[in-house]
Amino acid sequence: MTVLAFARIREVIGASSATLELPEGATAASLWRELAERHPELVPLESSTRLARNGALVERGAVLSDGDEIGVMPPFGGG
Amino acid sequence: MTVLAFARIREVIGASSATLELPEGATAASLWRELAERHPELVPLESSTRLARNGALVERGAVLSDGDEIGVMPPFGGG
Amino acid sequence: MEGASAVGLPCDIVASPIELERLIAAVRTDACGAVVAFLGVVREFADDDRAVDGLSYEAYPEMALPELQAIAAEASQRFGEARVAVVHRTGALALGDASVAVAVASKHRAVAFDACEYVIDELKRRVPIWKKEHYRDGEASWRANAGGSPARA
Amino acid sequence: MEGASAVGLPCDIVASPIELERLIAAVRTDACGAVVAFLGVVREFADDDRAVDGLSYEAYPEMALPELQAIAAEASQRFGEARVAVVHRTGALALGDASVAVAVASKHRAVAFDACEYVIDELKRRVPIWKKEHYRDGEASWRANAGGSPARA
Repeated sequence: MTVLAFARIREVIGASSATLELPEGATAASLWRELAERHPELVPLESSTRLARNGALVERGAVLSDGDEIGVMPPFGGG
Repeated sequence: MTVLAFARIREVIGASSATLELPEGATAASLWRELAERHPELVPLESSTRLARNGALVERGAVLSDGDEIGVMPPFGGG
Repeated sequence: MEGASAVGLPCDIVASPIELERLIAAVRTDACGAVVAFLGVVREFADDDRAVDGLSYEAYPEMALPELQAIAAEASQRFGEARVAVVHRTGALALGDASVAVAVASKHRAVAFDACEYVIDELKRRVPIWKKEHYRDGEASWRANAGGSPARA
Repeated sequence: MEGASAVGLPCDIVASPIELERLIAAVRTDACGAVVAFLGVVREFADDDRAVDGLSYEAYPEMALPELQAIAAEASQRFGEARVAVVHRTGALALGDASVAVAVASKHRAVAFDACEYVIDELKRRVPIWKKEHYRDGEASWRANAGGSPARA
């Protein structure tokens, strides 16, 4: 699936998008754990980070599909 | 003294300003009575009309002076 | 925020068309993160749904202008510091013409919204300006604001 | 008021300078007696008083645009009928540049004020846009809105 990273999370990951292969049945929470393992700087950001699937917020328990586009979003700052 | 009339009151009086000679000690109330005697159409407007002396609202009991400029003002409609 | 007083900012009663952009430019400074503007416009139907052809406004300028300045000064301090400009037009106005414009700049938006709304609310209540509605059927009538006629002084 | 829906009204995320006058012109109709506009502007000092050199904004456009449209649609009905336009800019902004503009027209002013404030409040809370402050000392930091990070979904 495709991960889209924004703002500070984009800077930590070093890319605005990345492709992740996750096992069948992987949840949004597993995707976050996978990212945080690769980029330990993400760990303290967990509680303030929200995930979107295909443009809509998802809970951490949601099961992801192969073609999903997952947005990894720090707190908003528009306006 | 000078009477300045506005909006509907101006139309009733037929002039935007008029000079009135009132006796020594005349109040704002006497000025209004004098106007209403000349223009009976003003009578029903009394409760909604406010008077200003030299640009500041005055009570009906205020004693007027010869050089005063008295604004006779229906309810405001600006905006 | 520096320069929050109304000194030098547009606060006027004019006979010519109102240029909102000029008001907005006047209130802005580098200290301001928010600008709120209000424009009152001649609309095609009166509150009682009569079709409107135009409006005419008249003012008692010697009293209206100081009152407008007082309102602007109040608004510039009452909710936090704000820079306030306000212009009211008089004379004959056509459909779509602006009768009044208010522009407020402040560091934060809540102050600017509150100050802008305060100016237009108080203007309607306190400033000696009168409005005549001219209808398409040829009739006309003077229209008072709600709250424009409190118990007499 | 006719045409109160957001259809055809500007609702966008753009990379170029915002023209407020264009938004105001788009929302106005002869049915509208009131226009309220909001402009968010880059100011010279951050909330913590650090001197700001400029801001940069980035968005998740595929999510931000529908959310912006939803907010505009909500605002156009929630307080009474209103016509709403909103544009947010992304990219590098200098001091004094507008980052966001909202224009609302309605029959009466209270509706326009409420709808305009609703749009900017909800935008800050719900729309995936991020702001980085660049300071004069060369440092920079990402700044979140109050309420921009509620309990995660």
